[in-house]
Amino acid sequence: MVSLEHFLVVGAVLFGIGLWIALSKRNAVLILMGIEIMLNAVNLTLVAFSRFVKSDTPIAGHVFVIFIITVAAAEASVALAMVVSVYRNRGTIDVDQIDLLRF
Amino acid sequence: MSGVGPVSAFYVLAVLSIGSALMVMAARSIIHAVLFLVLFFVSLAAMFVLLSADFVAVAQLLVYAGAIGVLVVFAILLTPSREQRGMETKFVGPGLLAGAVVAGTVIFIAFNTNWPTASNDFPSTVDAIGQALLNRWALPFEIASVLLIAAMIGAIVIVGGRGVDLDPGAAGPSARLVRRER
Amino acid sequence: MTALSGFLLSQWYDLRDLGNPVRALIDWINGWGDGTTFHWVGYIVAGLIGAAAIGLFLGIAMLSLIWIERKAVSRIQIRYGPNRTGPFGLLQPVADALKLMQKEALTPLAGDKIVFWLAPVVIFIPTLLVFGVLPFGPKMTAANISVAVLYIVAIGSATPLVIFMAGWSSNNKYSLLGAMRGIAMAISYEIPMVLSLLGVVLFTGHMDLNGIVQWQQKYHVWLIVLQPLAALTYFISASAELNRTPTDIAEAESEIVAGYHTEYSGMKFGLFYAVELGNALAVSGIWATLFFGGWWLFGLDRWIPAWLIFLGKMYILYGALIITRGTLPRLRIDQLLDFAWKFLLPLALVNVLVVALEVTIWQENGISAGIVLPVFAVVNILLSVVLVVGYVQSFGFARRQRPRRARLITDTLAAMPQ
Amino acid sequence: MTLELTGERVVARINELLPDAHAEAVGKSVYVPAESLLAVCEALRDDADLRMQHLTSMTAVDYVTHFETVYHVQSLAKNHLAVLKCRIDERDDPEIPSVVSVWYGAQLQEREVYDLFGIRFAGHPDLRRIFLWEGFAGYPLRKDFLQIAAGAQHPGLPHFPKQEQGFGVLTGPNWTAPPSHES
Amino acid sequence: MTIQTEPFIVNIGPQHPSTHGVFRMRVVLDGEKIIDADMVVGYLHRSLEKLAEERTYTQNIPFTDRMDYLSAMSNNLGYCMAVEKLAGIRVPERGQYLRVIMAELQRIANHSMAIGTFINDCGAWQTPLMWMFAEREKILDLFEMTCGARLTCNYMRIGGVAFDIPDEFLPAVNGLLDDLPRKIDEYEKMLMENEILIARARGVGTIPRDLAISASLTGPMIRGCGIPFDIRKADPYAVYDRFDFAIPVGENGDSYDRFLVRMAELRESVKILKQAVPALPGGPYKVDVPLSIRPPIGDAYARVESPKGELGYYIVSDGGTAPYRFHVRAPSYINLSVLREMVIGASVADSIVSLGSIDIVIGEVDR
Repeated sequence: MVSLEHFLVVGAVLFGIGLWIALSKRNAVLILMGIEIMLNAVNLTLVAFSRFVKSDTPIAGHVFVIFIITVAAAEASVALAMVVSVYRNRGTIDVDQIDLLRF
Repeated sequence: MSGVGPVSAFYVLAVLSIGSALMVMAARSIIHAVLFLVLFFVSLAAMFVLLSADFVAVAQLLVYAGAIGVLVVFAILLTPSREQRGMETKFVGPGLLAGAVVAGTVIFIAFNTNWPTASNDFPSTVDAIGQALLNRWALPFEIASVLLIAAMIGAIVIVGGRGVDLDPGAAGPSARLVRRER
Repeated sequence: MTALSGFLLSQWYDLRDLGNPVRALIDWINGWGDGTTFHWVGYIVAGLIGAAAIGLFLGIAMLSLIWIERKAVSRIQIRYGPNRTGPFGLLQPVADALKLMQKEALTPLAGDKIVFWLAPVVIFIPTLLVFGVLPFGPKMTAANISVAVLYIVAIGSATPLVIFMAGWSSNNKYSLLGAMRGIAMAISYEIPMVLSLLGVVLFTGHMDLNGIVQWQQKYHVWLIVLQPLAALTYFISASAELNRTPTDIAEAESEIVAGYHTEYSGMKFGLFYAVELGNALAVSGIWATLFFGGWWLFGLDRWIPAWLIFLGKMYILYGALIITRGTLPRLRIDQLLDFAWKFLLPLALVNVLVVALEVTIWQENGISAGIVLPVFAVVNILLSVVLVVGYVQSFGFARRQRPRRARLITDTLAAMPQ
Repeated sequence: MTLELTGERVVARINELLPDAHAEAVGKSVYVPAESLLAVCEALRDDADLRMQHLTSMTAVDYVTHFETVYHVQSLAKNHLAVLKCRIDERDDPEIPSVVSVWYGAQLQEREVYDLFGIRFAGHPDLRRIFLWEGFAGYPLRKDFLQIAAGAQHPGLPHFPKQEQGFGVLTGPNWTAPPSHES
Repeated sequence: MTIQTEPFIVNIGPQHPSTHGVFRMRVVLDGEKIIDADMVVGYLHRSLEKLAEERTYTQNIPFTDRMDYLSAMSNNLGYCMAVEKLAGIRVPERGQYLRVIMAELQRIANHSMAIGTFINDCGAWQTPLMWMFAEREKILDLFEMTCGARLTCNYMRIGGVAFDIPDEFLPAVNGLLDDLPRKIDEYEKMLMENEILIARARGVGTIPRDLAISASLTGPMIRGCGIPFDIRKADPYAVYDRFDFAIPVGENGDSYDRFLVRMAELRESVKILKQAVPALPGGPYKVDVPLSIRPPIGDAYARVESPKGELGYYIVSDGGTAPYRFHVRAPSYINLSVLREMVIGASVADSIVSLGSIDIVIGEVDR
């Protein structure tokens, strides 16, 4: 029997992995991939809620996921555009070397 | 959710998605990382099908596996290849710890709250989503479309270095492309 | 006649629905033991039978397509085509397959071996998945999911990535160039394709293919009559996604040797070649279902089995793809992208706009279909003719570039430049 | 009919245009000294009367004692053809000014002559061997190259010259670059 | 700061489907655009000019077939005329007429091959090529009928032609000449108004007029730029001055104009053949010349309008049985001198189309 908790566990683990990747990678594109994984984990939990939790408009979960997908798409394109222009100006996308704001 | 099919499918997909997410972390070359990311997106789409959210599953497949996968590939090709070894920063340990802590708290909360569960299974979500999007959530729908336009134009402006435009001389499909030197 | 049809249409031998024997088999399996313990066996067997049916159909269809394609293209080129192997060259596909199997499949040394080996396998998956959704008969659809049309587009959007895998891992300049071209073109042709399908879905109100076919059956009309613009846009953008000749720049033989599958040899190349045929068959299948009434043929499907009608339409429309392949030269990459963004996209947008307008008129004041459909048909056809001709005139070739014949000079000395 | 100009008519015209270029006529061809070759060609091309705008063919002949480069020049407008020749007495390092600046078409033909005769052309934009590979020693069309007629009747040539080793059997892939480890 | 993407050097190399043989172009790419191109030839270099110095004048005739193997008749004609000019031999009427008929048939066969491969480079799946091969086969059958070989005919001799035409030659030629115009109309209907072909070829590989003259281009290359230079009109050899025909000329010297010129030349050759075949006189077809002829000391330059351009033979004789110097002015080789101007700045696809429009044959380029 698969219930809500199973999906929440999978979502949480995925979110953890996404966070781990985002924090530990040096290449900006890989950080972005980590963020995408985290967003997807959130999508999974939302759909699980809309499937298992009692509410008068269960479809809300789906609509919310649709909005997250559009935002994630927009965010990915802008983020990658920034990565490319950072590379164009700094010559590198190694996150450690892009530290202009650091004191 | 009961029955032998969905249960076995859930476990297979759970292992697949978590495994591919881990492989994105552990992949040697960044191209392998992207391919595992796409595998992750596809396994998540399958998970949505399991939760009988068919429109969301197909949308995820279309947007994530199709568009964002290729977008990341292009980003990798435009950025230098010598850094594609994907070296880690010094936050690998602390990163793992932070991830574990967050996951742990969520799992703790998941098991300790009694969710008012009710198995609402939709035969087909498409028209329900359609109705919802255009009635209750019409405003966020419009804002999302404006956001998409803004993101698209923003991306083009940021990256649009040597744009190409049409040589005014020749009309028609055979117009010569003149690379604009910015 | 009635005796014969009575015999034919009786429950057990109803040839029109191949599902009967399968249904009987699964019921028998589920009946094992005490009736419920072995349901999971039935579940798995049903899944396997569906998959095996599609796999087998696709395998045989590809073999037949290899022969049909080679014979048809050779007819266009006024030559015989394969006629050595077996009667009328019928064993040529088998010969091709055997030749490819026994050829050595090389792997480039510096390439990405795993990804190189994976690409031909993964490229086969989208083709099979699309066939799972196509309605071969009223009850003969492997998976009649409610978002079938969007599902087809989603599966189509996965192929550029596999092309990239093939191009990147063979570590060859030509294939990287071919892969980049393939991706750029596949993405820019995806949007007109989605919009043209949107037009159809908007009009029929169904997103699942069987629903669309039943809609056409209910209103006794083929959708191509009502949606000529959508049909045209879909055909062009789908054949662009497939890398067929007017747009086969991803593997342009004359420019970049063989594009993304330059380094592939042996059965790996065979898979790429077979997938191209499979995709083409899938596209003609979708085209037949959406615009030519799938398995329904104005009532004729009471006698002829529905899946036979659908197969017939699929192969006839595949002929259209063969004709474009046999006759048209290849466009350049920037002309292709111009064509997608400046011709197909506006056309598809206008089509969606017009269809939305028509549907609101029809639904709001509830006019009966008998009157409104012919009117819409005429309006749509006129609109599409005007739009296409108008575009060609304005964006087509300026008069001065219209080619004139070479100028003939008899007195050459006088016409020489000083 | 294309009028094949006689040597005297061309020389007469040259002397009018460039008095100090002492070209001399021999039958239908005009012998021009190497120093004034460029000036003569330029003059012939731009002269309104002869209008030699099209260099049809450019080649060289090895007369054992000396080389001769032959230029067939024609005028499309006037429909006549002239032959310019230039003697080079230098045998081991022949050098002659290149006419690429006058006629762009000479570019490939001069590279071919350099490749097969070894005559270097001063002022040629990109003088490299075109048919043979850089490591090939000797110039095939010279009369003293592998004189087959002297008795060696077998058609196939087992021996190809290699850079330093003079005659030697060239085997396998390393026949282009001279093996660095030996020298 | 501009990102320095390292140049992407691609070998459009010896083994390539559309380089008409072992021709290699080393190309430096910036994305799709070609920044620099360098032509590497010599893969088929047999040094015929050196071999010819060891053989008698008659033994050299088969060499000329192997140079431009798609138009062997014109090659033979050029060489034989050079030796006849050197030795002062007059060819009888019938020999002259047969030479003209064979040369024009060869031009039709060559142009159908050239147009077919050009459109093949534009990407059409061999359909036009196969259509035109149907005609080419008929012509090759005619050659096989007279001189036994389809491609390397070795048909002409010093002082005339090798064999007289068999009896079934004339009906076959007349049959061919009747249905050729209809076939050419069919090609034009198929190819002329094709939007994609115009889009691919118009404005591609354009050569300015003065560069064409200065780069000593000849044949369809120079006629495509609007200069009607054709040796059959400028310096009529054999009996060309007895026929009236026109020289097709293009406007702006791009690949499409060269294609138009070649199509029109098909028609002109048919017009010549229609006048030449009925006027074929009787009498000897060959003056008997000693096999090891010894022409007087001196040099001679004779030239012929081969389908690729002006094919010239410069022969120096030292009175011996073998030519002292045998130089061939190869039109394909010299037409390549504008390749860099056509290719640099164009995309990869355009460079293949402009290379196809030059119509080179590697046997002639490398000799």
